[in-house]
Amino acid sequence: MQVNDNKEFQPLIVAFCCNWCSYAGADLSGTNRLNYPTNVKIIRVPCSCRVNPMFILRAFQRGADGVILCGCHPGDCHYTSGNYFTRRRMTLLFSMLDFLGIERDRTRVEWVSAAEGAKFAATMNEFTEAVKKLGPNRRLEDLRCRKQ
Amino acid sequence: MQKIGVFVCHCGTNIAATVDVKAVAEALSHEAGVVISQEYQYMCSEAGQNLVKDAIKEHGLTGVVICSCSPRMHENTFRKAAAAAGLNPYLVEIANIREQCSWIHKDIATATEKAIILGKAAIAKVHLNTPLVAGESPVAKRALVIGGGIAGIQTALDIAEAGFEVDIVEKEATIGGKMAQIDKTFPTLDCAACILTPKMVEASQNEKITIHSYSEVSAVKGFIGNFTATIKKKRRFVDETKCTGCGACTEVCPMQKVPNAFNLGLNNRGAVYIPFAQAVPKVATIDANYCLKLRKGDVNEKVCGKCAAACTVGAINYHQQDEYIEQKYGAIVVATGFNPIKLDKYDEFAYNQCPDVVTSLELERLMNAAGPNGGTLLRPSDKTHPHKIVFVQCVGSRCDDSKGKPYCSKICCMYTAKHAMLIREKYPDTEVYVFYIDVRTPGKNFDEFYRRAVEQYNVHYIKGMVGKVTPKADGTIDVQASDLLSNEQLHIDADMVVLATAIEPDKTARPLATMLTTQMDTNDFFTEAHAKLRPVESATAGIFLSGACQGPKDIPETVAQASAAASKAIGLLVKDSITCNPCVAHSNELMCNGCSACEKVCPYGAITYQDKEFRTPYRTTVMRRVASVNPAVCQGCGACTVACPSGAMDLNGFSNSQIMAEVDAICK
Amino acid sequence: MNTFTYYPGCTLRTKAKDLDTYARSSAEALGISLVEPENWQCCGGAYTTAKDEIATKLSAVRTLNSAKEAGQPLITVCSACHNVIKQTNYDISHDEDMAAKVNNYLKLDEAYTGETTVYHYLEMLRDVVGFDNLKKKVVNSFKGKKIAAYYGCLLLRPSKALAMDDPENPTIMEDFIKAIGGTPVIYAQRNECCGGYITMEDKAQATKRSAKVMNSAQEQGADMIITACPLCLYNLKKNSGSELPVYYFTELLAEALGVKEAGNE
Amino acid sequence: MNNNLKEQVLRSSGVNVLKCMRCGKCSGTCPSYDEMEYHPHQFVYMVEKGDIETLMESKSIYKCLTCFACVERCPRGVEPAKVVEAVRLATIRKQGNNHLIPDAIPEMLDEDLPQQAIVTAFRKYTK
Repeated sequence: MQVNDNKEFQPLIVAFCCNWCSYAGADLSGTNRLNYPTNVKIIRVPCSCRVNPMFILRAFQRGADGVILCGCHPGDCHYTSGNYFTRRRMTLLFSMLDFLGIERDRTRVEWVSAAEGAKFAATMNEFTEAVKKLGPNRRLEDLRCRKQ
Repeated sequence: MQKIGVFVCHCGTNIAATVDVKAVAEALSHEAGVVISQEYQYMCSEAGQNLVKDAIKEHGLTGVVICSCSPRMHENTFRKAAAAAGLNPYLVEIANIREQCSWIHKDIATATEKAIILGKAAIAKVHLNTPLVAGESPVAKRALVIGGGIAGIQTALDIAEAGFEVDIVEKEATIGGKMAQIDKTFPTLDCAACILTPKMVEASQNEKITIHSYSEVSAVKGFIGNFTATIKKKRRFVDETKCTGCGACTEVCPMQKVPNAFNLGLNNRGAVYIPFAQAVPKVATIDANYCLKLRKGDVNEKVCGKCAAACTVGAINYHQQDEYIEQKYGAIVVATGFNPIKLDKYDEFAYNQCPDVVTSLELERLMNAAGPNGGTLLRPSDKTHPHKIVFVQCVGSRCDDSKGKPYCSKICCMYTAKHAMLIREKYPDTEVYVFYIDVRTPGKNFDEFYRRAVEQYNVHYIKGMVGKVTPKADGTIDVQASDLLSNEQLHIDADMVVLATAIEPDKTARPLATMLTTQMDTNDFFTEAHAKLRPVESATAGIFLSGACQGPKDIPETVAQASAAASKAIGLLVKDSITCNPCVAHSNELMCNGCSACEKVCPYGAITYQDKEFRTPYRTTVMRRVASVNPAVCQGCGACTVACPSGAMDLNGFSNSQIMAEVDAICK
Repeated sequence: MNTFTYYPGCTLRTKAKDLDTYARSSAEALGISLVEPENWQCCGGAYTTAKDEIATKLSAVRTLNSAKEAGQPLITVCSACHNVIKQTNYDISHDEDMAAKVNNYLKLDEAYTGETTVYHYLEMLRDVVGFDNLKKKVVNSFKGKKIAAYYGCLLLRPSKALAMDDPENPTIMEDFIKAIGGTPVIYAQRNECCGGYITMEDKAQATKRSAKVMNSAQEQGADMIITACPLCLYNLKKNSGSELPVYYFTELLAEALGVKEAGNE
Repeated sequence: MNNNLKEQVLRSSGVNVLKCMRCGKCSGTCPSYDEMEYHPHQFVYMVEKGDIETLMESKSIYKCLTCFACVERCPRGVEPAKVVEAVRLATIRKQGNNHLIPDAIPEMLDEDLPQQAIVTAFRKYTK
């Protein structure tokens, strides 16, 4: 993350993708050469329901500017019901982040299937733009963790 | 001390063109624990794999990171290479710098920077990887086939042929399904009964096959190789083991006004019945809704009882109760089939008003030698020969409204051509009209068959749709339709109208899918694991799909799929055990407080609780309730790890600390 | 006592007085109170389906709104009025754009967005009185009479908006006929158009259509036809060339309840 | 092909003509078929092609009974009657194009003709 007067702000974005749908969707956007910014770094998880809200808080603490969580479409979860848990947990987490003063646009849950490479790229472009507009995350970042 | 090897792949120019692979290898070589960092043209090639193997042996590596294509592509390749060199395969991590880096970015500087970060994240993760050993779980050598139509019969025969026990569960009193009701088959015009009934007999005589007719699956538990199903044998008030199928009871039954379901209500049968002459098992069943004795409520009352008196072997048992059987299975094949839709919402075709407006399946019975008219085609209303017959295609198929189905029912074009042809053949004085939107005949000898109906049998095919059917006083039926090619509205004075009714999955399919945790589409057809490459497997391991429960199909396609499903099931049953995914959840007993939060979110029922003794200070012990995960059942989704309030539950291969390490590495 | 806002419509005040008076006397006998709003306007006779037609929908909205203000469900008898008002009510509650335009124009104290429940008189008999209860109050039964119900097009379609009964296999009028002791006659043309307003444009077409309906009913052995629509009654009687008697369903209802004379006073 | 007219008809009718699968059931069920020069399925297809003027000039637009049989029975939910109505409106909204003039009414009256017929005809044929 660089905040530089003569350089455009480049947010750091962590994307958690479930192995069965969204990670495959991300692979598909690569296979189809659909561009999205380098700001997005993907972490593979077996299911979106594996993502502990703690991971998202940790990312913000360590200086991430946005966190996006992608899973299979509701009803299509490889594990039948995992993404329903995700949906509920993230609703709670996001309302807590609201309370902490973290802008709602810094976090997002998106359903991307293995066939939706174009949607994955479009989502990442859009999300990066949205986070760019918000500027750097200062509220939750632990400055002691910042790399000098 | 960790010794980690890093290998960066060029993938020809796929990666190297946008990512400076040398710079990546160089940057990663400075990471903590990295003892060797190399780049190579094609890591997945034999030479590339040898590079990894040699490094493992030479440097005694404790972890390997490959920066290459997606792990969905070659993770297994590199795991095998590591295992060959003596390293636990789960100590290998892949950094995806092709699909998720070089292919989507254009600027070399930023792409290289990102590739380095992804590499660092993989290194951070591999630091925390632990050796994992895939467990094994035994396979029960028995298959369950749900549905006893031609699909279920074929699947069962194939599995039995391979030497495995098979149980067929059929909800009706006989196996045979829809094919038993059909008169002839297209495009060869074989008699359906002549080719089906030998198969039914074969199934009943095969000592590996057990047929549970008049039965339902009421519960299924377990997982691939290890299912437990509960089968409910509904009471038929006849002892199957005693009944000889002589039919004496059906003759004496005084209640002969029961709509004959096998003939789709086109004639009547007795309250005690055998569905048809070739039924398997050939055993009588009493319909409790109509039986004079059973309808009374108290079977001890002296009412009727004629069937029991007529039975020479004492098979009638008015006191019979439902019976439940529990059985273990290694594989389950779903073959629940289809039904024509109800036509209540299509009364512009006067189906409910006029007995001479029939569905195609009803026409099969009307034309069948074993049907209500003994094979002579007569109008249901006045038992006269029809001289003008109108067929209406796509009734309820291809609809974008709440009344019908959005899909093409696939079989109607062909069976309508068959009906038209058979009628013209047998009754040359009959005029036959077919109203169609498109004639769809993709299949071997299918279009030729349809052309024969037109050219040789002079069936009048009219492009257009019937809009209104009005029965008239003289017994004829006014069919009002459009002829799109001559652009006129036609009125045909027909004697009979046949509706090519859309087909839908059987109503029992949805509750069954819930029981089996398999997926269904919005039309209640079972979803295959992969539309092209895994067409007979469901996404749930160990559950296979056979016949029209997966989508509309004709008989040859159904049989082909039935055999394919059988071969998949056999492939599973021949194994003594199956390898389990080692990336499963596990609970730290010392941290677990037994709250049951994890158990409630587990979709597989893999978590159980046990009381365990723990040592406490001062040489005392305490009993605590702790969670334990069955690694053979757990599929590794991780839902429980987040639900666990005490942090006792963690997931192998994707542990809390591993993911957190990745987050930290990315955010540095 | 159940109280409804009662919308008679233009024709019930002029050429179709029978439909109106028998409806009122029967309602009284059934313990239903019908209150006619002041200053009601003609519904326009036909619903304009076009999305860009707002003015033609206003009179129906005024009627709906007067029922809303009275806090009562709205009841109609004439099929055309029912069709127009029910379709308007459906569209205003499903099409936000139309609702906004209508309300901008009307400037009501409170915007109207489809709050009123609209009953056809037959639906009132089915859902409020109940055909079983109606049966108990019948004094002159139509036993032995074979009666053909004529729905026409207006009562049933488009079913999405009208939602009175199954559009292809309706039973409400047949159940009514059974309740007053008659035997319903099912015939295929019962839900086909009689020609309607085309009598103004092309008499021959109206004749063709209504004759088809009458023949279909006659062929199934009907002694009489009942309808809820003045225009259907006109076409079937005047244009069809058939001698089969046609009555308003309310006339049979009033007779069954023994209040026919009261209505004629 | 007149794109403005096509757009107007599509907007005014609210119908998506592309849903049509060309089965012809609308024309099969239409009670006014024989009186029409262009039939319900042709209305849908010609609007899709943008051939609106031909329809506007045809007497067919006055023959539709608005009985909604085609709307109810269309397997694709296309609603042809609404297309006919939109085309008719496009015609009668033009000045001097009223199809029914009040002066012609007295001649048509007979003692039983219900008011409903007159108001409906006005709504259908006149702006």
